[in-house]
Order: sequence, then C-alpha cells, then structure tokens
Amino acid sequence: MNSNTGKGLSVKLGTIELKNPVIMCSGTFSSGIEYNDLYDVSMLGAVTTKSFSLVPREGNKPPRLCETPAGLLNSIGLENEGIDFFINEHLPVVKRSGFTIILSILGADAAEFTNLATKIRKIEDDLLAVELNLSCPNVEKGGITLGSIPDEVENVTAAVRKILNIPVIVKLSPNNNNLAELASRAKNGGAEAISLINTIIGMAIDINTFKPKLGNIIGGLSGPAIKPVAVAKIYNLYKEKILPIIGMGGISDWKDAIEFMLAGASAIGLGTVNFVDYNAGKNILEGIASYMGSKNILNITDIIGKVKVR
Amino acid sequence: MNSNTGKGLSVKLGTIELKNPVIMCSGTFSSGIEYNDLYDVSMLGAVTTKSFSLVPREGNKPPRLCETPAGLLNSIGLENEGIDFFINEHLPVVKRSGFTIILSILGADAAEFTNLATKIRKIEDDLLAVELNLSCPNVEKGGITLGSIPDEVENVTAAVRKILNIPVIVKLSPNNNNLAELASRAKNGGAEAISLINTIIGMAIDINTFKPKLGNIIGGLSGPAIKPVAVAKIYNLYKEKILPIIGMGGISDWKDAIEFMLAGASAIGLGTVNFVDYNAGKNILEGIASYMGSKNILNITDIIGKVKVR
Amino acid sequence: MKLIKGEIISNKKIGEGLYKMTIFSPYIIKHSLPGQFVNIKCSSESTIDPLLRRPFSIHDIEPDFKVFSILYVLKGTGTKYLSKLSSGDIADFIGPLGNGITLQENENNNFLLIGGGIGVAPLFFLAKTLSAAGKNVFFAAGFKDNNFLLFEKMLQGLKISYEIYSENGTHGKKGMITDLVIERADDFKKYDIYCCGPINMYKVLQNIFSLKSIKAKALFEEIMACGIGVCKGCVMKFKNGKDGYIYKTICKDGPLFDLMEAIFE
Amino acid sequence: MKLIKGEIISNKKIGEGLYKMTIFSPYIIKHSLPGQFVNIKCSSESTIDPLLRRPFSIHDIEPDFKVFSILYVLKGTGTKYLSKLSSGDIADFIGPLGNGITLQENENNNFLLIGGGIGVAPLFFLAKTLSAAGKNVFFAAGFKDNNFLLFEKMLQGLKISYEIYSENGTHGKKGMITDLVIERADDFKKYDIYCCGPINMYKVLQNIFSLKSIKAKALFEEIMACGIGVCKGCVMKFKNGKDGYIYKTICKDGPLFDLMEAIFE
Ligand SMILES: Cc1cc2nc3c(=O)[nH]c(=O)nc-3n(C[C@H](O)[C@H](O)[C@H](O)COP(=O)(O)OP(=O)(O)OC[C@H]3O[C@@H](n4cnc5c(N)ncnc54)[C@H](O)[C@@H]3O)c2cc1C
Ligand SMILES: Cc1cc2nc3c(=O)[nH]c(=O)nc-3n(C[C@H](O)[C@H](O)[C@H](O)COP(=O)(O)OP(=O)(O)OC[C@H]3O[C@@H](n4cnc5c(N)ncnc54)[C@H](O)[C@@H]3O)c2cc1C
Ligand SMILES: Cc1cc2nc3c(=O)[nH]c(=O)nc-3n(C[C@H](O)[C@H](O)[C@H](O)COP(=O)(O)O)c2cc1C
Ligand SMILES: Cc1cc2nc3c(=O)[nH]c(=O)nc-3n(C[C@H](O)[C@H](O)[C@H](O)COP(=O)(O)O)c2cc1C
Ligand code: FES
Ligand code: FES
Repeated sequence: MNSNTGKGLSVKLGTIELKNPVIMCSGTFSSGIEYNDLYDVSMLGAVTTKSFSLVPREGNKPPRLCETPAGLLNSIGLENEGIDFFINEHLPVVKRSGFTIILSILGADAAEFTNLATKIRKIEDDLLAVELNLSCPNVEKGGITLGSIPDEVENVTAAVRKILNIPVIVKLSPNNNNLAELASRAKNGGAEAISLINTIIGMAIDINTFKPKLGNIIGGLSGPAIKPVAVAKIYNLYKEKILPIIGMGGISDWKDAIEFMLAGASAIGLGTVNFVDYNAGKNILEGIASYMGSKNILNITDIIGKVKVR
Repeated sequence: MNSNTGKGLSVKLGTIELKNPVIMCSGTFSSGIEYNDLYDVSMLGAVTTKSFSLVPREGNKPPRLCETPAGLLNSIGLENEGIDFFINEHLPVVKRSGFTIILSILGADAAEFTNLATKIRKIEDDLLAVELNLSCPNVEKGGITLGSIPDEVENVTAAVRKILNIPVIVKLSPNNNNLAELASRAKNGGAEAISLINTIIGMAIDINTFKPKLGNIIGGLSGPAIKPVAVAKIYNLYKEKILPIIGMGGISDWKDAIEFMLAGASAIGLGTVNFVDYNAGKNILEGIASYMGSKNILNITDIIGKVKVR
Repeated sequence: MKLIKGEIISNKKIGEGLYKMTIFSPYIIKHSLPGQFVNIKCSSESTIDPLLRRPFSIHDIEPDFKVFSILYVLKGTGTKYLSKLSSGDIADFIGPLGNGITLQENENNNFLLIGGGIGVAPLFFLAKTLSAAGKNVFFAAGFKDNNFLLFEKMLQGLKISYEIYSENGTHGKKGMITDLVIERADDFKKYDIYCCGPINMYKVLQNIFSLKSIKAKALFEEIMACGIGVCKGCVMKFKNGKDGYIYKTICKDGPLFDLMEAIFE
Repeated sequence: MKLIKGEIISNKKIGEGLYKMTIFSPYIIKHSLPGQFVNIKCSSESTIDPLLRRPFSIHDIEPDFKVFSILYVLKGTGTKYLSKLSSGDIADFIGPLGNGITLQENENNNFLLIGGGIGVAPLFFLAKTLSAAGKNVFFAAGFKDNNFLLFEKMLQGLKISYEIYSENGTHGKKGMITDLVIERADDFKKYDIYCCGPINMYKVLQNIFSLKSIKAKALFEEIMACGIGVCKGCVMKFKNGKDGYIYKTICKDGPLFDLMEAIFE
C-alpha cells in the first residue's frame, strides 16, 4: 500500500465508524482467518462473518454451486456451525489478528434473534456491529422470508437493539420491491445502516439430465452479472435518505467500488470477487486510495451519492 | 437446415399455434425486415415487432446503451414511429416475405389500448397475435407501470380482447414479485399467453464523469447475465399453471432455449442475442431440431416444464 | 450487408496502442463505400466477454488482394482482444454498415478531409477513392503527438496533398488541426468537406463553418448494440425544422450526416 | 497456500482433448502433498468469462526444475482457455489446496493406486512419491480407449508395477479397471489403497471393498467456488455416527476421504 493510504478513507454509517469503506460480505469470507494467510485482513474496514444461527445448520443438499454468465448461483442454505462455534473458535483468533468484525446473525423469528442477541451480549465489545440476516424462510408466514415482511423487519431489529449496545445493520434482499418501506421499518426498529443487496433469486437446469443444477432447485445469484441491478437498488434507496447503505452485489474491482459509492453507498461489500481475486480486499482498498490521489479527492465521503443526475 | 427440421417442432399456446417455438422478442428485431437479408425470417415461429404506440414516441435522451458484465443496459424509452407507420410501411413488406407476426402494442392506459386495438382490427387477419407491452409508466398512479397494477392488467387485456379476434399475449416484467397474480388477472382479461421476462431495472455510472452511463439514468438489463433470473421466474410461474409462457431473458444458444422449455416455457424469445449472433434465430431453431434428433424427442412439447425436481 | 468470417491477413502495431488489421473479404471490397463500417465480434467463440460487437470504420480496401483494413486504438476489452489476434485467425464481422459516402457525377473537384486522431481511419479510404476518381484531395490531419507517423507514410502513397498538425509539435506543425481550418477558412469555401474526429473538434468546426457559411459533412459515433438500425440505441440529436430536433440512428441513418445539423449537448 | 503467478514452461497436447501443462513454482514444489490441488484462473486479465477459477490436481512435481504439472481434459470454457496458453504465458493460481496424502513412518509397504480416466492425474504424483520412499506400488488404471497411451509412457518412467484396462480394448486389457479389482480383491487386502476416478467407479469399489472388508481412501470432486473452505459450496455427504450423515467440504476437509464413508445419492 502506498504511504498515503489511510488518509481520508474513513467513513461513518450512523455511529459505525470504519477506517475505510471496504467490508467483506457475509458468507464469502468466513471470519477472515483463511484470507489472513494471503494478506493482512486487519487492514480492511470490516469483515462481516458468515451468518451464524443459534444452533448449527446443515445447509442445503448439494450441488450447491453453479456458474452462470458472469455470475455465481449458490444454494448453500446458510450452513453454519452455530453461534457458539463462532464465539469459541473464531472470535479468539480474529481478536488476536486485529480484525474489525461485523457479526452476521440469522434467525427464524424475533425470539431466535433475541436468544442470539443474549448470547452475543457477552462478546459485544469485540464486535463493531451485528448484521441481521433476515433471509430465513418463515414457516408460519407461508415460507416467505422474514426480511420481506415490514413488521418483522421492525420487530426483529427492535428485539436485537433492546439487548445489544452495538450498532445493528439490516441486510435487505433485492427480491423485494418495497425496499424503502423495509429500510424505514429497520430504522424504526433502531438499525443504523442497511446492507444491500443480498443475492437475486435464480435457477439453472442441466439440459442433459433435465435436473436443476442446484440440489435446492432455486438459488441466489451473485457476481458481476448483478452489478447494474445492485447499483440501481442502491441509487433508489439512497435518494430516500433513510439510512446509510453498505452497497454490494457484483463488485469486482476498485472502479466498481467507486461506482457504488457514487450511487450512494457509504461503504462497499465484497462477496463473490473473493473467490476470483483472493486479494480483492487489499487490491480494492489500494485502488480506492490511488484513485483518490489521482482525482484529488481528500475524503472518500465526498463522493458518496455524488452521481450527477442532471 | 437438415431435412428433419420442422418435424415435431410445433407448439400451441392457448389458441396460438406456432410452427416452431422460436420467437423474436419485441424491440430487438424491429419487424424482421433487416434480418431477412441474413436468413429467411419466415422460418421463425414468429416475429414480435417493436412495440408501437398510437402516436410516434421520440424515446429517451442518449446515451441509450451501455454494456455491463454479460449484459446490456438500455434506455431506448420505447422510441417508435407509431402504429400507422407499422401498418403502412412494415406490414406490406412482412406480409410479402411471409413472416408470422406478433404485433407488440404499447399504451399509457386502457383508453389508448382501445384506440390501438380499433386501428389494428382492420389488419388483424395479417397478425398471429398481439402482445401488450404494459411497461409505460402511468402518470396518474405515480409513475409506476401499468403492468405492475393487477387491475390495470385485467382492464387493458379485456379492453383489447373485446375489440380483437386474435389472441392476446401479455408481457410481464420481472421487477414485479406478484407475477402469479398478474398472470391470473391477464387470464381473467382474456389473455392466452404470458411473455416473461422483460428487462430488469439496472444502472451504471461513469466514474470519470460521475454521470450515469444512460441519459435516462435508469435502464433495463438484458442478455446472458439475467438468464438465471428468467429461468427462476418462468419455473415459478409455470408451476401455477395459469397460462402458457413465452420464455425470454438472456437466451444465447439452443442449449439455453432447451433450458427455458424445461423450466416451463412453451415457446422462447430471442432478444439481445440478435445483436451478437445475427443468425441466432436460424441457429437456435436448427440447434433445437438436432438436439431433438440426438435425444429422440419426437415432439418438442414433450419437454415443456419437464425439469426433474425430484 | 452480410455476416462474414474472414481470414485475418495481418494485424500490426503501427503506434502506441494503435493497430492495423487487414482482413480477406471479396464481399466487403465489392460493396463498401467510404464511411461505412463493420461490426466485429471481439470475443472468442466460447466466451461472452465482451458481449456486444464493436464497430470499426473501413479504413482501406485493396481490391487486388481482396482485403480491407481497419485502423484501431486500444480502448478496453474488445480492442484488447482484437490486438491479440494474428494472421490466420478468423474475424467474425457484419458489413458493410451505415450510409457511407457516394460521389455524384457533377460534384465538385476539390475535397477537403479533416481528421482528428483515430478519425483519420475512414477518411483514408475516402481519400484513396477520391484520388482514384481524379479529384483534388487535401487531407488535414490533427493528432496529439507523433503516434501516427506511420499513418503519414500511408498518406504519402496516395496522390493527394496533406498537412499534419500535432498538439505537442512532434509531428507536423504544432497546434490543433482546427487552427489550420480557421486560418484558411475562406479558401476552403470551394471544397466539399468531410470530417471525422472527436466531438470537441466538431464543435469548433461547427462554429467556424457557420460563421463562414461553409457546408460540411461528418462521420459520427455512438455506442452501438445492433449496428443495423433495429434497436434504436445509437441515436444522436439533429436539427429538425426551425427549432425542433429529431433522433437519428448513427448506424443506419448515419454515420454520415450534415455537420451543421448535429446538436451537441 | 499462496497466490502465485507462475510461468508456464510447456503446455502439450498428449491425447485427444488431453493436455499436460508444466508450471514453474518453487513454492508448490516445496509445499505440496499428493492429492492436493491448485485453483487456476481460466480467463485473461481483462475478461470475466469464465468467472470462477478451476481446480486441478497436482499431477507431478519435478524438484530439480522447480516445476509442477497438471494433466487436464477439455471440458468447457475454462479448460479451453487453458489449452490455448503456451510457454512463457503466466498461470495465475492458488495452492497447494486441500488435505492431500501424508505418509506415516510405520505404514504399510504395499500400495495400490486405482485410477479411472483423468483420475490418474493426482495418483501419478502419489506413485512417484511412494516409489521415491521405497514403497511397492501397484498402479491399476482404467480408461475408455487408448487416449492415455502417453500416460503409460510416464508410468514406465517410475519404478512401479502397473496394469492398464480399457473399455474398448485398445489399451491394455479389455474391460473395466473394477474387473481387475474384483478378480484380485483378496490379494489387495494387504495394500494401502488410494483411488481417484468417477463416481460410478467409486460405487462399484465401495461394494467390492465392503464385501471384503477392505479399507480405501479416495479423492473426490465437487464444483467449487472459493477452493479454500470459506463458502461451504463444495460439500458431499459422508457417514456420521450410526445412521447419520454430515456435509464435508471437498476443498478443505478433502479432497481425500475414506471411500467407505462416502454417501452417494
Ligand atoms: C461507426 C463507428 C466507427 C468506428 N470506427 C472506429 C475505427 O475505425 N477505429 C477505432 O479505433 N475506433 C472506432 N470506433 C470506436 C470503437 O468502436 C470503440 O473504440 C470500441 O468499440 C471500443 O471497444 P473496447 O471494448 O475496446 O472499449 P470499452 O471501453 O471496453 O467499450 C465499452 C463500450 O463502449 C463502446 N465504445 C467505446 N468507445 C466508443 C466510441 N468511441 N464509439 C462508439 N462506441 C464506443 C464499446 O463499443 C462498448 O460498447 C468507431 C465507432 C463507431 C460507432
Ligand atoms: C479437487 C479437484 C481436482 C480436479 N483435478 C482435475 C485434474 O487434475 N484434471 C482435470 O482434467 N480435471 C480436474 N478436475 C475437474 C476440473 O476442475 C473440471 O474439469 C473443470 O473445472 C472444467 O472446467 P471447464 O470450464 O472447462 O468446464 P465447464 O463445464 O464449463 O465448467 C462449468 C462448471 O463446472 C465445474 N466443473 C465441471 N466439471 C467439474 C468436475 N469434474 N469437478 C468439479 N467441478 C467441475 C467447473 O469448475 C465450473 O464451475 C478437478 C476437480 C476438482 C474439484
Ligand atoms: C457462497 C455465498 C454465500 C453467502 N452466504 C451469505 C450469508 O451467510 N449471509 C448473508 O447475509 N449473505 C450471504 N451471501 C450474500 C453475500 O453476502 C452478498 O450479499 C451477495 O453475494 C452479493 O454480493 P457479490 O455479488 O459481491 O457476491 C452469500 C453469497 C455467496 C455467493
Ligand atoms: C434494445 C432493446 C429494446 C427493447 N424494446 C422492447 C420493446 O419495445 N417492447 C418490449 O416489450 N420489450 C422490449 N425489450 C425487451 C426484450 O423484448 C426482452 O424482453 C428482454 O430484452 C429480455 O430478453 P433478452 O435478454 O434475450 O434480450 C427490449 C430489449 C432491448 C435490449
Ligand atoms: S445500434 Fe441499434 S439502431 Fe444503431
Ligand atoms: S469451494 Fe468453497 S468451501 Fe469448498
């Protein structure tokens, strides 16, 4: 990294202060330990962990992955070892390595989130924030996800907020059209930022076997293919000025990161790119810094939402 | 084309009979006249024309195009020369050339569609069907498109149905989540088939000028990038067994065409691929035919919706 | 127009990020007019990146060898792909596209061609055609630096007169090619004028020419998808009636238009 | 593991749609175990198609030359891209990945390696390592036809014994490699067994070995994204407890597993 890196890179999302806007997306970076072999992960603005639930989840039936044009379809099914595993196994290591951690948590309803928050309370000093993954299908409501029900978004956020003293981020799915409403309800519940976008519903079929390419039939699309969709969603939500946004969805280099910030993202999330460019976090951070140098941008916050629409 | 082509390729969507399932999408093939210089367009199942409105539309401010990863963002803004131009200039040529025509029409409300239908009545014998493009923003309803309002979908379809004796196809947008409801209402209105999907809302920003890459800021994403999204939407709507589906969105070769039919499309639409492979219609038709030969599929209808989900 | 797979005869770097590709195609030789272009697939058969074809002007045709050339600058993924091709590889393109320049019988005998940067590419084909038809041609070319030195060599092969300007003075006279036009505008009244270059050059030329009531035609560019007039994507604003405007497609209505009709925003 | 840009030393076609690529990398030489793999970027720097990296087993290492090889078959876009690379080009890969095969001190002296098709690729590295450690190695390889004739040449360079079967009888004995295993199953009880091949081969071997209570290890494949255990995408079912199962990642928990624990659906 050149000596100027770090200057003017800090951003604030509500009370969340980041030394730079580069965040790792949930589920694509685990807790960062593996990547620390490749570069110093503590340089990142934050690492969002894989989403952890109260008890371990086995995830979906394989195959779980399929490449599509400029995209990746996955149906991991939120496999994870459970929150205790994070607390006991990952947390000591990431603390020692100095990572800034956003803990992503996943529950089926407000009660489960309450239990999760209670467990987290004892480690909250080690976390920058929690991110609520509301993409669990809610059985009582006919299988639609928590995150698409405005009331649930508010209830769950409020439930977690009541227990924890650290900021709460709510992650929204692009499969909803009422993002402004959902974000407002997250805000009512006490969220300080929105993560946008999660994956887009997609599917692929093997024409030789006639079988879906994913064991779960339906999956979530990520990667460069979805970038224009993400930019539009972020731009539209930013205009509403509800909450600061962590923008993600198809970012593959520093240019994309700048594009997302111009659209209105206060920080950017890197997902699928971590599988393609293992050094993406470092490379994109450096790229942003040198772009600022070349364009004489003193504070990266100066470009947030600054797309010139007239 | 090998001598077998044509055998077992015919499909039916309601009362719409097609000699083969290969249809050209609206807006990406004009009325087919240009492509007839490259191959015999009359071999296609049908050509859906550019969407025509009652009076000419100038379309959106340029730039109107931008390439994205495996995709094309456009904001043409439905520029067209008006229905009279189609009737006077295109129709005589396409009749002479023997094209099978689905006329796409575009209006701001049921009244405009009624007027359009009245004009079309005198040429309806020359058409296979009309396709309703409901993507015009409705000013009275706050700028959302006609096609996302269930009542409007039913009203407009019924209005056109009352006047015309040819089948009506309703084109739906993937930016809606209530596709089953919209399709049911189209059916109530008298539609015989659904075209799915139109483009997905997207945006791109030039990081040097800070300006949106499209003059209209927001555009529609098409091309291979959106294929998994289209397949999922078609699969989900097919399961509801409401109306037969013309499936489109990112098809680039015969393999994709088969994938769409397995997902539930009774016919397939080719859009952006016409800009990449100018012979796409012919190539995909031949590809489907030789696939059938190699797999011993006697009727292409045998594979519609036949994805093996268990 | 025809969809063609033509063998690449050569693909040479002739400057920094500047290449000349020569392709075998009897069809293009036979049917092309200066100003027309081809739309080339810039990815290998098995990949979709970049997705869209890329338009390039026909730069030269050599009927004896049944080859035509394009002159291109490295910009992004598409031109990078092209630059990696070599003799024996196949170019997949459609053409000739666009209106191009037809020379009427009774036309003027004096032609002025004004090219800026890579805009000289199509004007070379025009110059060659005009000079073969016995016309007097004056080619005014402006560059940033001396990256187009080898292009001057090509001009020397034609029986025409020319003048070269470069912004940094390393090739021909120092200055902008518009300086020459301003200086000699009155002279140029008796010429038929064709221009090709960046929008900024066009804005200056429009000013000069409108002051002097000089007519000129120009070749325009816009991002394209279909290249054959069906998608209505590549439009630009042109004057229509007294204060009106109309969108015209560059790929089919153009790329040649009356320079004085163009509306730049 | 390390992210490496290694120079390609050679990339040779050694059969129909079968290639061997040799890459310079002191790091891989030093740190790899048989069974480990590398995850290679299969598109040029400026394109994103294909998007994901592709996993390939380490097929051979030559410490004297600081090179390792992969043996690969043409499947789709990624392998097509690889096949176009040539000596002097750069391979962008991460490795070594996965658990790989470690040889304990007191282990058996007799090793049986059973390879089906391209599955022989990683077993070659294992055979070489074992034979260098003075073990007795018997390599049983099964192919469709005679496309792997040059692979046999490579085997001849090792001090091991081997037997080759081909389905159509054009290479070695006619039949499936599993025929050999059925025939000599009792013999093989005294061997440490490692297998690599298609799922169908594994199903047959599981049957034979479970009847005879023979133990065996096998290298598995699944479609991968990260290759380093973070995405949980490349899982397969393995036995867990009496009737239970557990998903394990091929890229990190594997690719080497107890063959008898695998659950095929
Ligand atoms: C009619 C016409 C004739 C042309 N003739 C020539 C020529 O003779 N020589 C030459 O070097 N270039 C010419 N161009 C410009 C050339 O098409 C672009 O430089 C090229 O498409 C860039 O592709 P890329 O993938 O390398 O760049 P990228 O920057 O990756 O391209 C991104 C997108 O922008 C488009 N684009 C970028 N620049 C231009 C441009 N100036 N005009 C139109 N679209 C653009 C591309 O087609 C693509 O859709 C011509 C353009 C047009 C419209
Ligand atoms: C641990 C491991 C080691 C491997 N070692 C070798 C080797 O030494 N030699 C060799 O030829 N092949 C090997 N393979 C298989 C190889 O990775 C695939 O053949 C290759 O990815 C195909 O890529 P493609 O783009 O050419 O094909 P495509 O068919 O276009 O690939 C489409 C997708 O399927 C995946 N894929 C396709 N086939 C396989 C497969 N068999 N296993 C896993 N993913 C697959 C690709 O990675 C990609 O995501 C190995 C796979 C794994 C998991
Ligand atoms: C393999 C994979 C696993 C994911 N797991 C999670 C998860 O556990 N929790 C979550 O909130 N998002 C998860 N996501 C979504 C990403 O965090 C991100 O929102 C999405 O992939 C879009 O960004 P990208 O295009 O940069 O990957 C996952 C995505 C992928 C590809
Ligand atoms: C340039 C362009 C213009 C289009 N114009 C229309 C139109 O006039 N009417 C319409 O119903 N759809 C229009 N569409 C949408 C296509 O018909 C099709 O639904 C969409 O592009 C998805 O298919 P594809 O990915 O194969 O292109 C247009 C698409 C493009 C790319
Ligand atoms: S590029 Fe389609 S109309 Fe010109
Ligand atoms: S490929 Fe990601 S866990 Fe194995």
